[in-house]
Amino acid sequence: MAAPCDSLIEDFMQNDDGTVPKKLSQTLVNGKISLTDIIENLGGHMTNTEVEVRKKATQLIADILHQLSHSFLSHNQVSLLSTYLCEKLKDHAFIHPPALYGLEALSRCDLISREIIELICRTIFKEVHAQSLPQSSRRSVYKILFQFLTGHLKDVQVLGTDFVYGFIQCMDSEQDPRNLVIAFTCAHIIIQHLPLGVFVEEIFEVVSCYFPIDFTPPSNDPSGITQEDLILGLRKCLSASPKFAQYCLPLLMEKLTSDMKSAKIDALYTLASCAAVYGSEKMFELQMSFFNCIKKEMFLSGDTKVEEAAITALTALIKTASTGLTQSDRKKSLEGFIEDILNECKSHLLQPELMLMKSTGRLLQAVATGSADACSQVAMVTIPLLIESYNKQTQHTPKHNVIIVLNKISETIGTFKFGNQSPLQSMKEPVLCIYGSAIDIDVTSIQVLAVKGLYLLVSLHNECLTDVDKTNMADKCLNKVTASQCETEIRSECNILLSFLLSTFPDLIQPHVYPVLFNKLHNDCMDVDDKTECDKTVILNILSEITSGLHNVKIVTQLLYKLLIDKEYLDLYVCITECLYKISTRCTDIDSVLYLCEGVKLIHQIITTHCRCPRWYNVLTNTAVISNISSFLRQVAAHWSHTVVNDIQSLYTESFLKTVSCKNCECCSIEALAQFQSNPESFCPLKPGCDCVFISVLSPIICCGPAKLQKDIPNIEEIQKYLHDLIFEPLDSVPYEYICKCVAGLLNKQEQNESLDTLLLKLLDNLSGCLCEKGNENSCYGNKQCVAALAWISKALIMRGHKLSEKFSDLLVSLLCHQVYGCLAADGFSIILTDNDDILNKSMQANIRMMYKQRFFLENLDKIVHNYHTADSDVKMNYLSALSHMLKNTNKSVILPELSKLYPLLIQSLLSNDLDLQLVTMDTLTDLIFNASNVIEKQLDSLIPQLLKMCVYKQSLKVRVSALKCLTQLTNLPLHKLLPYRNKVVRSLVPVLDDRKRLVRNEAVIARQEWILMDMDEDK
Amino acid sequence: MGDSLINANPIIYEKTGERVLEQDDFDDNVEDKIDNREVFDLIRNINDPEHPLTLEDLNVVDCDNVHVNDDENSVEILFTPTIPHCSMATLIGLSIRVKLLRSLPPRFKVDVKISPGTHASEEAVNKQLADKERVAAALENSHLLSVVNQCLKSKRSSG
Amino acid sequence: MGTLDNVCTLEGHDEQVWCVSWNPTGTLLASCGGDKNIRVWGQEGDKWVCKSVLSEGHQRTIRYVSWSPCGNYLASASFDATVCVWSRKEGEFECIATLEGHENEVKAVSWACTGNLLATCSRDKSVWIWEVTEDEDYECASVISSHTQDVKYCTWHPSKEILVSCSYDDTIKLYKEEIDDWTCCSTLESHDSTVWKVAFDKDGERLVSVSDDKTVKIWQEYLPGNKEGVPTKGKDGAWKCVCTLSGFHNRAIFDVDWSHLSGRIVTGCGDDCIRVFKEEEGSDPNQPSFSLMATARQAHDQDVNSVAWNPKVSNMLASCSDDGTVKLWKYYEQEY
Amino acid sequence: MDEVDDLFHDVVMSEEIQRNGYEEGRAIGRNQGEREGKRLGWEKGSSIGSEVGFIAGYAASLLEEMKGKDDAKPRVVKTLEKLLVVTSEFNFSDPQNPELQTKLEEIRTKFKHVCSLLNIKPEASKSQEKGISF
Repeated sequence: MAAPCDSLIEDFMQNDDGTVPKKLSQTLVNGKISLTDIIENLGGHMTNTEVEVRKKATQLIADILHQLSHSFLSHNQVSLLSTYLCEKLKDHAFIHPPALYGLEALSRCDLISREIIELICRTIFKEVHAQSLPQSSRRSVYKILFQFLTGHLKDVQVLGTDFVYGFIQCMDSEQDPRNLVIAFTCAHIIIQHLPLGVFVEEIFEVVSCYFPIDFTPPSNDPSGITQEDLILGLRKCLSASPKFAQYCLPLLMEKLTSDMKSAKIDALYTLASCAAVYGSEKMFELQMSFFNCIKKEMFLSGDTKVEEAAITALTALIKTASTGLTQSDRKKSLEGFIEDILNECKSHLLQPELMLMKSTGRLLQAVATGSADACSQVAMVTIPLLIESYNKQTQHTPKHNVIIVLNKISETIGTFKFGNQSPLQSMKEPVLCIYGSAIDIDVTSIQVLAVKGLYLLVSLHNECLTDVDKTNMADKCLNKVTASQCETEIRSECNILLSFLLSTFPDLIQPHVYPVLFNKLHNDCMDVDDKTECDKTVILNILSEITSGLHNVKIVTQLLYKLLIDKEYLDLYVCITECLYKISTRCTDIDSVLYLCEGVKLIHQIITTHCRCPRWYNVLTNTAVISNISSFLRQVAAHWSHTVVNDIQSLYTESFLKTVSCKNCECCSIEALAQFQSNPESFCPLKPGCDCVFISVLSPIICCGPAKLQKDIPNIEEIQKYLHDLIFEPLDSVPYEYICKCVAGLLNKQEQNESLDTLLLKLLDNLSGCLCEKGNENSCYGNKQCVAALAWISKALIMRGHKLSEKFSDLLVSLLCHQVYGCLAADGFSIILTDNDDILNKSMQANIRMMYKQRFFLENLDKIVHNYHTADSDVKMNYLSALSHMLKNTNKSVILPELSKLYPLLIQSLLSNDLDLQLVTMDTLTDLIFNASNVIEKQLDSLIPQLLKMCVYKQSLKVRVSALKCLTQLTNLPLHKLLPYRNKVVRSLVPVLDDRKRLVRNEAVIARQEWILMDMDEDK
Repeated sequence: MGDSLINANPIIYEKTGERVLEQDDFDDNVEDKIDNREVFDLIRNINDPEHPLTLEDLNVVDCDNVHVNDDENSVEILFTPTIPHCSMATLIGLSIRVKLLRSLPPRFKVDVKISPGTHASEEAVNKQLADKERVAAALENSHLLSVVNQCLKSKRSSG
Repeated sequence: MGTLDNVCTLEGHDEQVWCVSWNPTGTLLASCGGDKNIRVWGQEGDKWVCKSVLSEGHQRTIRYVSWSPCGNYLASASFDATVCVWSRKEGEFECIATLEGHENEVKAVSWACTGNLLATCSRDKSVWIWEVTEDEDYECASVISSHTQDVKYCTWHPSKEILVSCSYDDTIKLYKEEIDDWTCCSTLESHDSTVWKVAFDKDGERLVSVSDDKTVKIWQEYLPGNKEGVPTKGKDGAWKCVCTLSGFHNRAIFDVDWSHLSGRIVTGCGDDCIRVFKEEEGSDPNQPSFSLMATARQAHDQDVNSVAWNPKVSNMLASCSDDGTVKLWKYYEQEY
Repeated sequence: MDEVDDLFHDVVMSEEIQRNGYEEGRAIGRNQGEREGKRLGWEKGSSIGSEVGFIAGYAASLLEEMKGKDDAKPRVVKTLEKLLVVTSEFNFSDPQNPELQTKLEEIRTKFKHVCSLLNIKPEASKSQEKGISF
């Protein structure tokens, strides 16, 4: 048995064959040999006088151990090997690396005993001089310790301060980020769970010396360690124990006053996390001085990042200050603190016209966010001040600023639960009347703020407002929104408030709102000449905005249904249907859907009865109306349930298949009817005309429901068959698209089985039949449309990842080289890849496979690129535009790897004289520059001149603009790549500054500025 | 920085909204003349040398004090230092000049002046800003240039 | 009336061109500017071409170049606070000396008629006079700070060792050597703003000056005991402004040159125009009147920074501009 | 009748009060101004003093050296002597003297001249490039 083993070992020792450890470990695992065999066979080498040999032997053991699972070794084996390797640590330092590597493997074993752990730790601390080891071995050390700290904390704790001291020795002056990440985690655990004894300061020193961390990872660095990782690791350590407070806080204070932006930010966030741990006593002394630094940053830095950090820190300070145990020390630490802060701020609040007002607002919000106590204290003091300075002010801007701050405060109050002593209680009157008066100042921004403020007030937990207050609000808003010259911004704010009131206090508010609005809808005597009154479309719009919640929906929909069948309101049809649709988007619960189903039935009735009446017909065929109706139907269909579905569906399918004869309508004269160019007797779908209306309402009904209900749709087979035939009939483009969508919608959800496959194959045959026949190329008007059908069907299948989908898409790709169909096929790609909001999407419960777009892109890219190169010049365009559609709709991360092969085509597209193509290409380039700089860098020689050419491209300002945008993007590339082109670009842009179009000039200015300033030293 | 501020708490003013785009702006066949507003938009977001604010926030520049005549290739800017002894006046003026130097077609003759009666050493500043030789030399002084560039670097439009 | 015809446009400078200067024989034209290069242009056949480019030597804009009377040396003044002296041996230029001492931008350099004195002036408000020692070494003979501001330009009297300078302080000053030191012997005040340039007429009895105040002024020297009875002090003459041409220029006037052959005055102006003036026949020398003979509108696309009459071809003229070009012009006067 | 009197009396009084207030303010302002002025003057004066002092000393010692050597450039010696003359003429005792500024300028100029002749960079030209003047 031993034979293979020792020969293998020799292999390793003599002509170090890397596969040996694996082989040996396998033989070990399947029990052919035992560990002892190996050790014996190695024995000679282990005791060899040559250090080199001993090292190798140890290496072999280590490698083998790393091959084994952590449950393989027995308790004894672990102990034996550990002791052995520990011995090796006493041997020549040369042997340390393999020995440690071995121990690293052992440290992972399940059956490792306390004694062994202790032994390993002590030996390492005693024998190993970490600083003199190579990075990988230092890493092993940390790994071992980490293993013990996480897996066997109890056993480590026994070692007490010895372990702490040992660790400090190891970690001291570690430089490699890869190691630091582990070291920090160890340190964190140690600080939290081991007795630091006399070593508090030492261990603090050993970690804090890295603060603040400034590390930029080398490009293409495999370890993938970021500055962020290190910062967070370190921060954890510094904030691990209150014991650090006395050392850490001064350090932070010092960094806060430094000029390095990154240092400041880091210090602020660290302060935040430390405060939480250190507790109020520890923070008490310094909190005011910290506040002063923070204040300075917020008032003067003007840098959003720094300000965010400052806010976080401040809030944390307050939070901590609020955690004092007893009432008395809370008073001491918190109230005093806030008092001082408020004193600092008062003067600013009383001068709202000055710069510091807004910053002060942000600062106070940060304070108030700290805790409920803080919040109420701040509110108590500031709100009266704000009220005072609001009433003092006559100018708009200061008033505006006051309200901003006021809103911030109330917003913060809203985040706490105050029971019934809300800080606003006592002051609600004056506050309300500030908002009340502000609403009537005719400056949009102020009004908007005021309404927002009111919203904040009512939305507070147990807000202390009386019913009168609320109804007054409602009335005020209503007056605003119904006023004809109301700013849209204000109107939408008011609507939000109204809809909140309506849904929260329906019984109280309804009587104040709906009757008013309904009246305005009904009274006929409203007209253009009356300026104060807004017209009915606006009213409907408001209704659609504010109506939600079962109760309200019921009332409003009932009214709307009335309006729908009342021919007096035909001129409002667009708005009515839109209103209906908008409301439906807020109804998902069964009951409200039930109300809406009424509407669905109603619409069917209207269409079938009236689509032969000239007046109604004009309305019903209005594209806006159609799309509103079908959107409405979709909404309902998407949420309806078994109980209602079938009979409604059958209503539609029936009348779609069967020839319905419609009643004579009573609304217009016989003459009018006679003049109406269509056969009034029978209603037969899909002859051009109202039938296009019908298909467009049919598809929501049958395509948008849950997939599982799909097969139960009455007459579904017939319908499908009918539609499939229609695909090959020459129809107007509009109904044809509806049909394609409908077909696609069905195929996408149809359950998978042979019948589906056969159905598809048949479709494929027919399509390729009518598309691939040579010869009569201009005779095939109908066939042209089939390309679209093909695209839609492919889409349906690709989405669900159907196995036959590729056949269809291949057919599409093959058409790209076709003289006539080529460009249509290219458009097909955009059909496949652009999302539709009326079909085949999530909310219509379509059958969508993850990342189908990416898959489609990858599956077809090579074909397209390849065919492009072989295709005749006159059809090359088609490939480019197909490509452009793919690029437009595919997520960049997928494109990047392919970029190198794409690039030539991209440049070709830039050179082409197809506008859209050039535009798409430049957009793509623009974000590629961001994501794939390394590829772009190599291409600057061809890219930059071309872009510069397009900056002066007479025909279209769009091209000029996006070319300039592209140039601007380029400045994100590494400086040294750009400098060679800089002068050329900066100079070539001078004439563009005088472009005849302003939009172009603006972009030119930006681009030129970026290229001039690009070597400006950014402060990191 | 904050400690050495000459005027730590200046008045801030409402920003004028973004220019509203009209149909013509997108029409290739219509020529858009360079007008007051366009030039104002070039300089409004220049940063004040000592506050995290733009010249517009501080009302140092405003649209009514920008006079452009596209046909006669002339641009005149009057700016108003925050305080009559503002030691930054020359620097602000220089920043405006440089910004326009880089952003306007060279055919324009640009005059940047302090609005009459708003600064102690108005004439001296104006004379220096009008001296193109001095300006040219200033732009070759790396220290001064970086200070100016700091002012021209586009920052968040404060609010 | 006269006309100015643009005979050719010389392109090559990458940035604005600040100065053009003819060599004494009028065969070579030197130009310099923002691109830190000096270009020397000459005629090949009937075409003007760039003979050589002097690119080493200065770190910043070169503001002014000037040929020595013998035509073998070229001096260049730069914003980098230094002056370089280039010697020309069979068409090749070589920098043989760098004069340091000014604290900042040097604005101009000029050789005295004898060729062994050199004057420089700078924003540091001082004018320096350098002496050329026999071993081609340059030694500072005097530093004069009598201007209170940026000194824009200095030049020598055509035949005497008298120096004139003009400044941002709105004044013109003349200097000469008295008891072995150089001192300011008269100060000419009349302009309302920066005086950009002055030029002597051919025998040095008159000066023409141009200014940021958009005017051209003619100055006349009156020697002691002059018959007009203009008061003088000591043995120095008194300079008096005898004519002011205003209303002709729309922006600052940056350069002026007084032809020593034809007596015509040419100006280069910030309004992109070049203008030629002529003293009217038989106008009273104590109140001469000058008439505008020709205006080249849009002579350049941007400010005209410098104009120079060719010293040998009486109607030839060179100009340069912020637009980066150098142009050659022919000036014709037709009788009528 | 007295009422009227009182009335006038009040007016008079109010004027008086105003005047007193004005005087007081003025007095305070004055001696504050004086203190500041003194301080400023003292600083300026001392810095000028030390500058001139330095230059004078420098020139004197150089001159001694030169006198020793026989290859000394005559021009250098001459300029140094001139420099010494102007420094000696500089009137420290009378700060009101309008000549002072021009004298100072002259000294500095001559000093530059010397530096140039001896190829020394006068430390004046060091501080260039900093600051925002142009």
